[in-house]
Amino acid sequence: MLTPLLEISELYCERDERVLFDNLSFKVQQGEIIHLKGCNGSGKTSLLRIVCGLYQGYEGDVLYKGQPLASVREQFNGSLLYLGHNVSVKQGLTLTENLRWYAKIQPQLDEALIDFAIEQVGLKNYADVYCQNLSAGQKRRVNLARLYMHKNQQYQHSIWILDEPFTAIDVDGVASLESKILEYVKGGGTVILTTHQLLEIKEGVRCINLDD
Amino acid sequence: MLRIFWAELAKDLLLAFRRRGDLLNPLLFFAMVIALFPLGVSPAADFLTQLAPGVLWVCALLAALLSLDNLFKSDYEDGTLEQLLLSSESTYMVAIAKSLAHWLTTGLPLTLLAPLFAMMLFLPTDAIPVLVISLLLGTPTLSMIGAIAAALTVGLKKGGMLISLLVLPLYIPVLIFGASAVQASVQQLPVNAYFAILGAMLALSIVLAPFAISASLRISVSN
Amino acid sequence: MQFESLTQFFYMGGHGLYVWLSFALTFIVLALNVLQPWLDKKSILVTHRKRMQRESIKK
Amino acid sequence: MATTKKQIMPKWFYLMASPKGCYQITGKLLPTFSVLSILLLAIGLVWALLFAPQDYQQGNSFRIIYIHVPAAILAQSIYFTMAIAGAIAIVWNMKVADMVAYSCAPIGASMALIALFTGAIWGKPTWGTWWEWDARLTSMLILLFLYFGVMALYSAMDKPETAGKAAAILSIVGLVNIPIIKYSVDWWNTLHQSATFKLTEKPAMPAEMWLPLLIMVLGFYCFFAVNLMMRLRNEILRREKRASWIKDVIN
Repeated sequence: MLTPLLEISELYCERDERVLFDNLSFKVQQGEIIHLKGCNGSGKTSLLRIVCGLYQGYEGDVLYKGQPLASVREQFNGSLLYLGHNVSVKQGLTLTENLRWYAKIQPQLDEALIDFAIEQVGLKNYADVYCQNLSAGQKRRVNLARLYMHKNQQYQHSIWILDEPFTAIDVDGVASLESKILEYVKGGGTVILTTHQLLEIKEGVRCINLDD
Repeated sequence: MLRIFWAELAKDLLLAFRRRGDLLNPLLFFAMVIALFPLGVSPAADFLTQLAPGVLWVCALLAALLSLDNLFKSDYEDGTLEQLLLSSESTYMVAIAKSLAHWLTTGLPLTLLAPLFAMMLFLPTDAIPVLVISLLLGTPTLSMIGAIAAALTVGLKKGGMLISLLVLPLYIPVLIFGASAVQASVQQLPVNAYFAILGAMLALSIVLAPFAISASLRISVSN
Repeated sequence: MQFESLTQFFYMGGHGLYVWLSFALTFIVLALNVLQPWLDKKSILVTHRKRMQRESIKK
Repeated sequence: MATTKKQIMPKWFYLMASPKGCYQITGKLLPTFSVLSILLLAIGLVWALLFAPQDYQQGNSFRIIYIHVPAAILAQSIYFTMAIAGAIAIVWNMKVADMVAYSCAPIGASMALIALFTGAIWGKPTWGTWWEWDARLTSMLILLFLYFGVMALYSAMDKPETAGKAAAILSIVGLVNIPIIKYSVDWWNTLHQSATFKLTEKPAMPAEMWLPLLIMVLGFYCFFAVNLMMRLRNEILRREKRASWIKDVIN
């Protein structure tokens, strides 16, 4: 069988005197949707940050296409979109400026798709508003807009790591995001996400429960 | 590679421009501390002339130092720093871009204002160009070195005081050669050697500091 | 032997104060350097024992 | 990654690299070095204070050299050790090296402190002032500041792993700067001619003067080794609390 896109093996991680995972191992194949479940504080976010290579306080291996993450960081980063807890938008910049900046620092994003993305997340009328004037949910959606800017032909081997993508988003927002995720996965993309709501999407979804 | 450099530089400068008010603070600090010396020590012209090179350099150094704290803070707090580290482009360039932005918004204005305060401290006019050049060569080095400390302390609640503690010993060579250059020109001595050394230190810091900065940023984010 | 008598030894040709002061300070600093980790080790062991007791109770 | 390293370094290196192995080895070495350091320091002390001849210029105050110089040497070489250990800790992300660096900082700081104290005290009879902005003392003062910076950074961060890495980077940056600092301070010193006559700069010391000095230096090095091992073992105990072998140590 082909080498998995991502492989987490014998992961051990403790934070402030608590063991989060002890020898946690799982593989992620291309085109899968991994749904991390677990109660608050079960280490979902920490796991996502470890997989991204943002958090280093762990033991064990994270392999991307069979290579340790540190050794293929550039290639991995080039195929990764991470949506963290932070809104990750600059208050002092307008919505469009924020997205243009993202398109510049993350080559897998397409600058031409900015307007389309803004429309998709339903912020059409806010394109030139400073982000400090947006609501929490709207800021969240600015960050989500990056998903709609992902270059279409480059879904292969690429990964979305989404930490609670559905929080502070209204119903139709959720629907459109889910359909986007579905399209992405159909195109060969891979998604790892955490969420407390149950997904509409069923096929290709694998749940991993961190509680047990 | 350069793409992220320009993007980051443009972003920081734009943000700085939108909060113009903050740009004044280091300059005002510079001015006030300069004013303290005649008040605190003595307004005698010949005495101030003697004092001027050191005082001007120390004040410029402190002013640059105080603005370091915010160099990475906001990016760290709103999460854009994570996104920068997750870019496939080189973090090295990000480090240089941020330090350069810091210099353009603090070191350069200070350098341009320095002649004014030099006058107030009775620095001989023919020494003023030397002062400006020495600051031009020296302050970027301060920004590069300072960025390392800023990156190391960005994750901490109360990094402010700590930064000065970490960075001041490293500033000493720049201070010595910068101030000595001005001193030398006051005494009508050749200054090229000083400029050469300041230039060398600048080159060294530009080449090496970004490695330390990007490594520090990864560590701070991982905290 | 450089000194005829003990008093001379302590007097150090007028430099006694400086010599003895510096040697004393050095000794103090070195002693503290040994003492601190020594005490540290004791406290670490105590805390570990406490922790293990707690964990054994849990099980 | 470990597999790729295996070929590069000798076997003992990996034994030392594992906290457990390191703890055991240092446990074996500790007694020997303790005895050695006590012996050397005792001999050196007696020799320096009783038998070494006094200096024709400085008289008996010259005997301060027998602690000032070793402390100064140690302060510098400990910083070097710390930075190298830090570099290893970062490049190979090796726990023990990180702990070594951490344990070096306070020892080095106290050595720098001793060097400064003794230098100042020595200054009184030779220069007539407690403090002279002499190049050596000044760069030693800056070195002390560098140590304080590293220690402050350690204590400011709550997670030992992160703190270790951060302080390691700082110490490496410091190491790169030390030569520059030294050079600049020397130059600054010659610029403002202050101390006409430098401490410890002697024309060809006779053997009965430098032999005890040599012994003292060796003694100080052994003391450093002992102290480092003590602190290192503590650090291992503190951080490896989850490891199974720790339980045997505790009981």
